[in-house]
Amino acid sequence: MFSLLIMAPLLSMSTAGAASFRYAEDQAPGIVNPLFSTTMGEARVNELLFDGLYSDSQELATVPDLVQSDELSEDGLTLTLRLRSDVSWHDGRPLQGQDVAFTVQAMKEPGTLSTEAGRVSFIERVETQGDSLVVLHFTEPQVRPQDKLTFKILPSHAFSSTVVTRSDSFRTRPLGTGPYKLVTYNDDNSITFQANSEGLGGKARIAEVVMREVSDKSYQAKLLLYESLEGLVRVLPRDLAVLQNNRKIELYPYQTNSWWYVGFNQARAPFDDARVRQAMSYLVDVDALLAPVGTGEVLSGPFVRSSPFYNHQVSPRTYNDTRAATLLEEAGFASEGGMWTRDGEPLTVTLSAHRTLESAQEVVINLQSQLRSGGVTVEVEFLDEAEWKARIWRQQDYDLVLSQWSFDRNEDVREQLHSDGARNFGSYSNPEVDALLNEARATRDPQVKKAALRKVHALASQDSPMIFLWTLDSYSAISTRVDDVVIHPFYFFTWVRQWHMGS
Amino acid sequence: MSVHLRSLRILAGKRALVSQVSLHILPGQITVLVGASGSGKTLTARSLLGLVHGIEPGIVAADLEIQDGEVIHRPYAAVDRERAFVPVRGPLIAWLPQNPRAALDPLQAVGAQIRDCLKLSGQNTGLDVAPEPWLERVSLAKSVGRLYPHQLSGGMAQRVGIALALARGSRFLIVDEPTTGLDPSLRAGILEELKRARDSGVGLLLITHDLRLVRQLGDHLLVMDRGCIVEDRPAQDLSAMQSAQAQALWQATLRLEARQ
Amino acid sequence: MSALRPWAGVALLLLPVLIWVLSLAANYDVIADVDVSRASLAPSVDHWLGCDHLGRDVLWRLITASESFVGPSLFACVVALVIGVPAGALSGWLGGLPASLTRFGLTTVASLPRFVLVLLVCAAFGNSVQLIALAAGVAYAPTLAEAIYARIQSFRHRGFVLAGQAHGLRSGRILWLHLLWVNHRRLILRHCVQLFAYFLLLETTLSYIGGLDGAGSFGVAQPDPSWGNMIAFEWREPQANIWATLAPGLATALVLLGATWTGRSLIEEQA
Amino acid sequence: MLLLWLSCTPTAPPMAPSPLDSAWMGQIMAQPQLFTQTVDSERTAWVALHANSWRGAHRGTGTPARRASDLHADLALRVAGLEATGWERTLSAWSPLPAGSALPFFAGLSALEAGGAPTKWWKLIDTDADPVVLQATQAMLKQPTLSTRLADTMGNPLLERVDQHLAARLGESEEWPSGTAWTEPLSSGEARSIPDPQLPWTLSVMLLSTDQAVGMEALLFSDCLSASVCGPDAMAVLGVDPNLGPSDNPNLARSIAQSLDQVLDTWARDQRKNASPEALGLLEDLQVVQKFRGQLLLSLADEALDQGHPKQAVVLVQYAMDLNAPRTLGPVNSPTHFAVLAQAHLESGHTREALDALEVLTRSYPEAVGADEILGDLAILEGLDRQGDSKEN
Repeated sequence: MFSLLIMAPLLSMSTAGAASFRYAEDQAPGIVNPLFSTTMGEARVNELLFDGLYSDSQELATVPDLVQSDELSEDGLTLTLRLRSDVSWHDGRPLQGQDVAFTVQAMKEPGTLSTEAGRVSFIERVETQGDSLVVLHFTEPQVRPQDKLTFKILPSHAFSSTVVTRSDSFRTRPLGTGPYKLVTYNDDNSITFQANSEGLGGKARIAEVVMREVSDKSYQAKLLLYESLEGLVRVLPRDLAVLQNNRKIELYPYQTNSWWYVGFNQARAPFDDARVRQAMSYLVDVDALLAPVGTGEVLSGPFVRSSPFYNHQVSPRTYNDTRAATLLEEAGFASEGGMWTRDGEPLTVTLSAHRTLESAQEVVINLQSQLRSGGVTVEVEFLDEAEWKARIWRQQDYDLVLSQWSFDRNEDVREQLHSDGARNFGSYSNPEVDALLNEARATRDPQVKKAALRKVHALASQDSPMIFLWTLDSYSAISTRVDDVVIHPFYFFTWVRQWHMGS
Repeated sequence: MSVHLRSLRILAGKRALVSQVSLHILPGQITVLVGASGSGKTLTARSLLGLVHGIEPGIVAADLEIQDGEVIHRPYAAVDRERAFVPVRGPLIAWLPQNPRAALDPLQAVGAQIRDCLKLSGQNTGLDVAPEPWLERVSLAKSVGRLYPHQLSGGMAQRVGIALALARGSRFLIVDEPTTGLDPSLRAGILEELKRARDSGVGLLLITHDLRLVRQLGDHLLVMDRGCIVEDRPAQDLSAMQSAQAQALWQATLRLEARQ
Repeated sequence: MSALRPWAGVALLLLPVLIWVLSLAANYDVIADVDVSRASLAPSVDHWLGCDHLGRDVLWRLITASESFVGPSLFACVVALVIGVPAGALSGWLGGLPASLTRFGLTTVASLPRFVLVLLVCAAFGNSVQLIALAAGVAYAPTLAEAIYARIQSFRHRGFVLAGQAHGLRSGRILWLHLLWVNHRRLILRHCVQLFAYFLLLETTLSYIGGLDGAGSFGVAQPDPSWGNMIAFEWREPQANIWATLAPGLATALVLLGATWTGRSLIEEQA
Repeated sequence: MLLLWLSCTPTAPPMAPSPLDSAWMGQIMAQPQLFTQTVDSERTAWVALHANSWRGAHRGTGTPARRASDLHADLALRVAGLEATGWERTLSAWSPLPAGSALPFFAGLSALEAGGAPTKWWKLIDTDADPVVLQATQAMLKQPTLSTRLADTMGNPLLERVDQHLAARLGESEEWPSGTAWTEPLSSGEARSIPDPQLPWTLSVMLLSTDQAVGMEALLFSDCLSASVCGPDAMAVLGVDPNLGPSDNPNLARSIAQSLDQVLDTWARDQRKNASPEALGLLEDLQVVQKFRGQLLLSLADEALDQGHPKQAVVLVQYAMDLNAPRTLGPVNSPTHFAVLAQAHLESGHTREALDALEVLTRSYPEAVGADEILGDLAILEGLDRQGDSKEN
């Protein structure tokens, strides 16, 4: 009854134009600015709006996108790029070399605090010659620098300085060269995009893309079934059976390199003590946490099981209350009436979870229950997007987080685990891990890299900067009205230009 | 102790409902206030208690004086009237309205209401708050205490009203039309109760339009007509009344009697 | 049947209160009861209503959920009484300017839909059951006050009031004891029953809506049980134990029915 | 559409019997006791075969064990193929190859097993490599064939290992090859561990049986309508055109899969109306339709791979899978599904996704570990110059 009431306005949107591709996100991106994207939802919108110098072909090879031709110097220290001359920004201004220079500089700029700064650290400086010639100077010799130049290019004329803030007005009026341009932010938090007729390779075949915010994932599947949507980015495990049996809907595997975790804020007592973190992970029965969420695989470290870096010699922690008790006692805790205390203070922690994280409620309740039985009191708070970014990312004001990381096929955990990683908001720091991560990045021997990262896996499992939970198989669901759909395994919309609406 | 009301004037707008009325109630005596309907007698009686609602500010001036012992002299004034009457209502003057049943709380048993009055009077604190003796004093069965007002007959209600006043321990009692609607035997019974009250030293102001009552138990007679006292005399020898209005009333009463 | 109805109503109304007492006395831990090996169990001897999809005992949660509305709704009643009764009684008794002012104030509150008022309070001051109860009490007070005002005003000049005054009863005593307690306690009780039912429905609705988004933004948030969030938590589960969804709904319906019957019987005897 | 409508109206003439009625499914629906008779003798093995748990099944005896053994042999061959591709691509992309490593030796062996030329790899062996590797390489260069046993192993562990494989394949030894990995020290102090590329090949030879089964025993749970009509042929008989077209068009694959679904749905609906309760129990418990459908689509995916249409193959395998247990081997998701999926992904350039499929196999089939490792190396190599991206949610 209530559900119908809530759905009524959502259903009414089914009358929108037939030629538009409407897809659902759990939460509309608050910021559309590639310098600051931290979520998959933002990455997907970036893909619609912006282009990189290079991008992936459907065979996942690096192919030129904004670049006409390139030439790597013999010493591997400079790459000369000639930009395509037929590309213009959504406002009609032509793409110029200074846009590339600006983008790199803005990402590198310490004042910008870009979450993507690591992506350009190998570029020493950018030189422009004329309108379309760009010379990139590298800090060290590169073999295939093109592979690293897939970040999105921003228009220099839309910014006043290379120091860009998160609140820059660009976030609501983004300007790109991508296949779609942002037309309106609608009242219902949806965003309408229109095909960019000046885009690379001509106008995209679907005239309009609409991103709709549907925070309740249960309704996402229903809206797709009622043809009020054309696509779901990620389907809940419990909806898979229904969608797989529906002939009007196709399922596409999507984004498999992702894992859930409970992260500790190691800058804060008591989680600065590895023994407390380990003890907590011994108090958690991950299988029991996973059971109500769906089918997935329990992990022992920061890689998914199919990753070459996954260390199969390390087994996932299993519930062991005696081990936990020993560790907590070593860390100075004592059990009083079944609850752990230190210096008279009970061990009470707050667990923060993102409001839209699917099935988070089940996990949180379950975790709260398990830790209560283990003698730890957990209070729970659900944060919305803005609070999350402020509290977790910027202020690092939290005890525990429940969240999920998604990786592209490189599964580079450096940003998460290196002591200077941009996504290391738990303040994890282990010099040995830092060294191994550096080695893994530097080496050109895959087996050395594999060995180094497998060791990182073992160390991370030992240090427990987070309780590694599981990976879930995820699928996108797209209406059969949309043809020639090919989904990029990470960025989703990379090949959206070729998608089209069938008859 | 006696009650003296002097120069009462009640206005509704510019019209005087009562003008220049003075009266006295003396202990152990029955003062009968007689008048046709609308002559202002009920209003006069209620003004003794400060219960003139709905037409205020209507009282222009009056002196209420209760003599003997605690002398209360209260010039009427619009301000603070309610509080001024607190010592008057109940301990000094009780009032039995015209329809005695309406004067009882419809949702409270009779006994409880008598008990309330007993508590109020302060004379029966502690254990002795049983309503039964008071019911018996007005010739009612003890069981009447358990009844609710709507279960009472008119006569019973009237007796309960008297019992309440007695229980309240008031020195003076204003009784408004006690016999209206009662058959002759009941009427006699009520009059008997009133006499007994008088005999116990209570001063009564009896309001009626029936001059026969004056003959039966009046000590002093006042006749009102159109807001004025037209006759003020002892209750003996009613045929000697001065005013034409009183005479007319008297003749009417005699005719009524003759017919009966 | 119609003779039994008032008693059945009272029994149904007292049931949650009894359950509440039971729940306060019992030592059920709502947080630690999760056991996924019991997920979605059907009713059995050990679990009379089975278990929800996290393996928590439905009956115990149903019982414990009484804590989320019985106490708060009684609190809401107290709030409504404390505000509504004096406001209605005094303005009815005094009339004139004080009555106009009080009634203006109350009408202003009453002009906002109650549900909206509660949501506004939640949005402004945070989401706790006590606060919702306070808001519900405040929101309900005008209704109660208006009802009392009308009655007091009509009783104000009845004979027994005058007689009482003539007997020297203080105004306060006539007003509070004779007018309110003796003559209108049923009316007040009926409004309390109505408010009790209203609050149950409000809390259930809010907790249901809060439960839907998984984050408990409104009403009682998991893991604390409420009949509303129990329904929201279970109904999307394809494999859910049907009782976990039905039982809280039925419980709500029964208590509301009890409130209706009780309320109606109070009206009938009033007349 | 009109036809469909007619078939639904009660006045329509009874439909012609579906070819499925005479196939193994139709037979067990018509005579459920036939199924019982067939599986009673070898119940455990049949159950294992049904659950696609071949390793368990082929330890038994009788037809189901032999069929499981054949399926396992086929799987091993597919894994061997993947591994060969992995070796070829990995070592081609690996530049510079680590000095002194035995990697080229194994790359050569892998190429030789796959019928390719090993010499280009063996020539890469440095003179400063481990003497054992050097000796083995030189010996193999002299006799670059795996059809006969080695003339002399010279006590060289690598040669002994090769000879052991050959002995097992030729039936001259009952001993199964151990399949242990070759290790050599890494610069970082860890050990480089090189899986034995010959293991899956040997397994495929050893496991292959000469199945003599006929009738129901041979066909039960297979993708065949009859002994001669299997896979894409069966689809054609059922009225679904299995023609994959000239280009690698995934949409065409989808529409083929959907028309197959229509045929099978219609049949299943008829069964539910007419079959005996016992037969219906079999239909549901054995997941007959899903299993047959999965097998047919899988054989078409194989066909697509043969035609060089890996995207179509990916679509077809995904249609064939039971997504409710996407990473579990079960009655619908057979090991072959994952092997074909891995190959299809690999051929469409999605090495990382191929690893997803392979990882499922490695849990139950250790001979896939080699392929998993070498393709893992390939995936790493492909990403060496890339920068990883990660996001929340």
